[in-house]
Amino acid sequence: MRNDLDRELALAWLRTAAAAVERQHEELTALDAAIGDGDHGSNLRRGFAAVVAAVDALDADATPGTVLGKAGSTLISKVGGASGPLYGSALRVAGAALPAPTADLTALAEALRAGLGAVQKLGGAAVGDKTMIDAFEPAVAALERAAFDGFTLREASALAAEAAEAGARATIPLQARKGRASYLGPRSVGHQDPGATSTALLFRALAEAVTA
Amino acid sequence: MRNDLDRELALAWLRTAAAAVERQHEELTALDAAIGDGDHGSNLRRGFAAVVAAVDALDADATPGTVLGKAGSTLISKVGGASGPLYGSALRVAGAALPAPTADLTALAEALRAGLGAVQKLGGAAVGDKTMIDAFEPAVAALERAAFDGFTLREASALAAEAAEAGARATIPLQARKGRASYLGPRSVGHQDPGATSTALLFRALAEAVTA
Amino acid sequence: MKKLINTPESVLDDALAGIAAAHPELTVDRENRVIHRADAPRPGKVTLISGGGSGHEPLHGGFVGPGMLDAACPGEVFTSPVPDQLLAAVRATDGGAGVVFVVKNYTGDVMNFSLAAELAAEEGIEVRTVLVNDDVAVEDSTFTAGRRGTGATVVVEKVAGALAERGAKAAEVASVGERAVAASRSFAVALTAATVPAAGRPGFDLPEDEIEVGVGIHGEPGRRRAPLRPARELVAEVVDTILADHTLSAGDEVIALVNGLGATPLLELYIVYGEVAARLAERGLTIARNLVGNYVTSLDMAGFSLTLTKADPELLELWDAPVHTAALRRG
Amino acid sequence: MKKLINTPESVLDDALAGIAAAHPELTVDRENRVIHRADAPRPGKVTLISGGGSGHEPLHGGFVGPGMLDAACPGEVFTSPVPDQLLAAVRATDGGAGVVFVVKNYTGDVMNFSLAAELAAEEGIEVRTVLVNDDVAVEDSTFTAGRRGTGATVVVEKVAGALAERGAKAAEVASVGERAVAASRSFAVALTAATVPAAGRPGFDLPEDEIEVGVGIHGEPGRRRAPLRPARELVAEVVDTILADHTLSAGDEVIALVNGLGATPLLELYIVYGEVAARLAERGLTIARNLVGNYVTSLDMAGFSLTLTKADPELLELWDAPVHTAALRRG
Ligand SMILES: Nc1ncnc2c1ncn2[C@@H]1O[C@H](COP(=O)(O)OP(=O)(O)O)[C@@H](O)[C@H]1O
Ligand SMILES: Nc1ncnc2c1ncn2[C@@H]1O[C@H](COP(=O)(O)OP(=O)(O)O)[C@@H](O)[C@H]1O
Ligand SMILES: [Mg+2]
Ligand SMILES: [Mg+2]
Ligand SMILES: [Mg+2]
Ligand SMILES: [Mg+2]
Repeated sequence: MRNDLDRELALAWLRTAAAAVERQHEELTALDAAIGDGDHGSNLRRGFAAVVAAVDALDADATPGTVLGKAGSTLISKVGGASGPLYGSALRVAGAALPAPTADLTALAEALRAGLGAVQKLGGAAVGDKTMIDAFEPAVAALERAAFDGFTLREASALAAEAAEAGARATIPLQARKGRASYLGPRSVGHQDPGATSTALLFRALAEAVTA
Repeated sequence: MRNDLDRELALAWLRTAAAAVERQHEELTALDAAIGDGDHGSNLRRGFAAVVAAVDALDADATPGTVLGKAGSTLISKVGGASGPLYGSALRVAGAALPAPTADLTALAEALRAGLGAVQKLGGAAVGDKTMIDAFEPAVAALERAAFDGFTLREASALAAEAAEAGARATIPLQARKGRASYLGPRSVGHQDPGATSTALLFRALAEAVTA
Repeated sequence: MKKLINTPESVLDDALAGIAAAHPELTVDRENRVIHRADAPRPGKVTLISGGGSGHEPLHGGFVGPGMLDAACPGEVFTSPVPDQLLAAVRATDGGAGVVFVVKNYTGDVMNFSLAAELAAEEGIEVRTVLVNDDVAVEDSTFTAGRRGTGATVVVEKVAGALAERGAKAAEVASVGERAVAASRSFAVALTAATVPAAGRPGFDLPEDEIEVGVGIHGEPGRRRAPLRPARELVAEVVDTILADHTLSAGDEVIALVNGLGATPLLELYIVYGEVAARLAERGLTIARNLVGNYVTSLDMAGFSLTLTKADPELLELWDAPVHTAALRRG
Repeated sequence: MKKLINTPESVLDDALAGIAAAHPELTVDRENRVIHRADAPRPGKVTLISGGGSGHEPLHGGFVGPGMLDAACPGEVFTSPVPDQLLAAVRATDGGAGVVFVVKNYTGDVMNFSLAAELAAEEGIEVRTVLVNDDVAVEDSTFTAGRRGTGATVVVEKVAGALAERGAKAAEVASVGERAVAASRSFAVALTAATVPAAGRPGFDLPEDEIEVGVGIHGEPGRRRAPLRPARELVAEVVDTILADHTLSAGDEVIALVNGLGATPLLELYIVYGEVAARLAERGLTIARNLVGNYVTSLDMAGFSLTLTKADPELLELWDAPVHTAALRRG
């Protein structure tokens, strides 16, 4: 088990994420059908299949940042919709912040904070708007706290996954203010946001990859 | 109770028929939906509503032939489809054969035989083709037999109605060879022909009008 | 039943009101239920008239205009027009050069148009009739009412209309129409049933995984029920069924019409067209011209029909001729 | 799910194959998923490009051609196109006079088009964007992603395309597009839900006697559920909702688009149009131009949308200008 993010862990994270998306795309699509347009699962499925192919083709000396950056640009060019540019930019910006062959927990948390910043800049959403931000923000905050408290990457990523999952669940009672769900007004209440759900899935994939 | 067809009985027949169509149009349409195009009930409903209005507007000295003829031309100009020209021509030709103020059973049977002939000429169908002919022919034959045997109009029209109803039921096992139902080939078997069913309804209306 | 209507009884009148409002370039005689060119009658021009039950829009009203029909007579839903209506159309558009009726082969249509032709003859107007019977799903035998008229009607109205526009004689117009009929075959597949407004429920029940093969355009079930399959396989069956009945050989050119039955999205029709093109290419046939869209519909039925017309230089030239109607415009 | 498709994954590629086969007058770059005019690039002409998720056909591919779009980029079903795809369209059609994007206002579309504009800028190509947001069902506030772009897109593409065809400058083309947006409002009602192929089931359940009022074009439910009513009453609500948000007064002229959402027969759309015309006449408004048909669809959704664009002489003149595309032709 590793305590740093290296190329291998970055690859394992993306592969684990792709497998989880493949397993759960129908569930994500069903969530999106309820308050969006019913494509979130297929969007991410198409995207992560392309991501796995793209990062597999990278050189053996790629940095974790290169791997994540490649994943990001692949998502941007393959997914479309809202989630493609958002997740794509997040990973691209996070990747750009990880130039070294390995990154410790603090560096990872910083990079993901930068990625979250890219999502916020592009989409203009804040916590509570019922978007992926509602899972992303608490997950990054959990990583930062864990780094500050000296936790291991394993502990930190597990805490981040839990925080993301709690954040996703917490979108249920919210009324959406961004994205398609906002068109529904009060009718968006009572449904879990698909993007927040997939964000939780991505942080859970990180925790699993770290443990594996 | 009358033993001759006069203007009043002709009017009563058409009004009784119109009321029966109004009551049973959904059933006729359902039969037509099964093996045709689902409009037979609404076709006749529209047609007989117009017939009642048209014959009501006739002069008080109209002959029964004028009444039936007017009903026939009204059906032709209001119904469309197969049943409009067929029923319309039948009544027009039958009407033309009834120039006198009253007609006895023999004259009525002859007029309806002529009307049946018009249907056969226009549509080219024979008994057993699963059309209105399968009810029309036995009904006319029953009238003719009854006239020959010296029955009353009341008895004769009841026999004709029964014969028409039996003829309509007998279309169930047949495979259609004319009209839309023929498109279904063997799949037309097992359904009662809508036109034969409405023919039975028209002869039942005659029997009821005679009795009333 | 879910429909954008006022009442089942007023469907045709309400639609005619909308057509009249939407198309100032047409004259809509709502009383007689005739849609005709505003510039009718055109002296010396053969008059091309068609009509049939409503529920097949844009057929026939959408094809009234320069280069195609002079008049269309819409009947009640799935019910042929009545003779009076057709006679009113003849009177409104007859330019003294003769009248040609385009009639889809259904018992009711044939009878009503022929009664109308008799009435016109009594007024001294000679009417010729082109009978369209392109649907290979129906066996053309004494055991049926003959083949139904379906998608080929558009081809017939287009080429006959183009020839009439050029001042051809009535016999020539009728004859090119008959040639188009003889050169055309169609076949249709339904994914769902149609609901006639007055009936209020679908004409047949179809399970989620089944289709009707060989349907007509009046909501009647087809020749048989079959499992739903990928577009490629469905198209293969449709193409092969048509070709088995067509006098087409490798190297021939066709006009291909992939027609939606009313509730099928254009996205799917293009998928179907792609498969049709691929299958015909395998058979060595070239699609010289095509139409993809809703042209001869069956109310809210989902599904498609394919019409293949064997092309020749004259038919292609008439097909390409200018036309200005609500549903077909070029030139 | 009953659809004429091969697999849910191949819907877009298979449809593009069909579009390529059906329209030799267009170039279909199946690799990059770009449909563009075969005569592109046209030096000196401003390039008008649009795109969006598939499932809205004929939008946008059906509007590519002289007088309208230079290129269209179809995304996956209900998913905006990706920046690379849009950049490929820019590269294929840029004639050196500037590029104008027509973008329907959805978060995904806005982001992908703006990323593409950045990429184009890096290549020295300046891109202007016209954002279409005509749907009054959505409150235009900070509590939403803003109004959706729906039926008005056709109007914007038509008038901007006509102006671009005449050699206007990019700023002028974008500005007339923006004017058309500002002059347009739309509202839609759904009778049934749409089924996204990859999802396999309808986006929402709707009882036989209920409709969704204020839907968009992506299968999402509307603002509220309501009982099904006669067309006249539904249209009254739709017209009144639009007028309440529109700067129209008695005597004004409008362009009216009665648009089918995919599974609604033309017969019903004409009934709706007749009611729209009557309602607007009551309000003293004149319909100067109209379209009735399937233009901006939502897969197999039954229902309609109404778009009213306040007309002025310039917009009408551009509306009437010649256009030669698969879905709109005149002149
Ligand atoms: N402005 C935004 N900021 C952050 N996240 C957003 C924004 N808009 C949408 N999202 C996220 O994107 C998700 C939808 O993604 P997806 O379905 O793939 O795209 P689309 O909405 O274009 O169909 C939403 O559930 C939400 O979490
Ligand atoms: N050639 C024919 N001869 C006699 N009756 C016929 C013929 N064709 C059809 N019919 C009768 O017409 C009936 C259908 O009438 P209708 O539904 O009103 O007309 P359409 O078939 O045009 O919709 C059939 O049930 C049949 O009894
Ligand atoms: Mg979505
Ligand atoms: Mg019928
Ligand atoms: Mg009928
Ligand atoms: Mg989407």
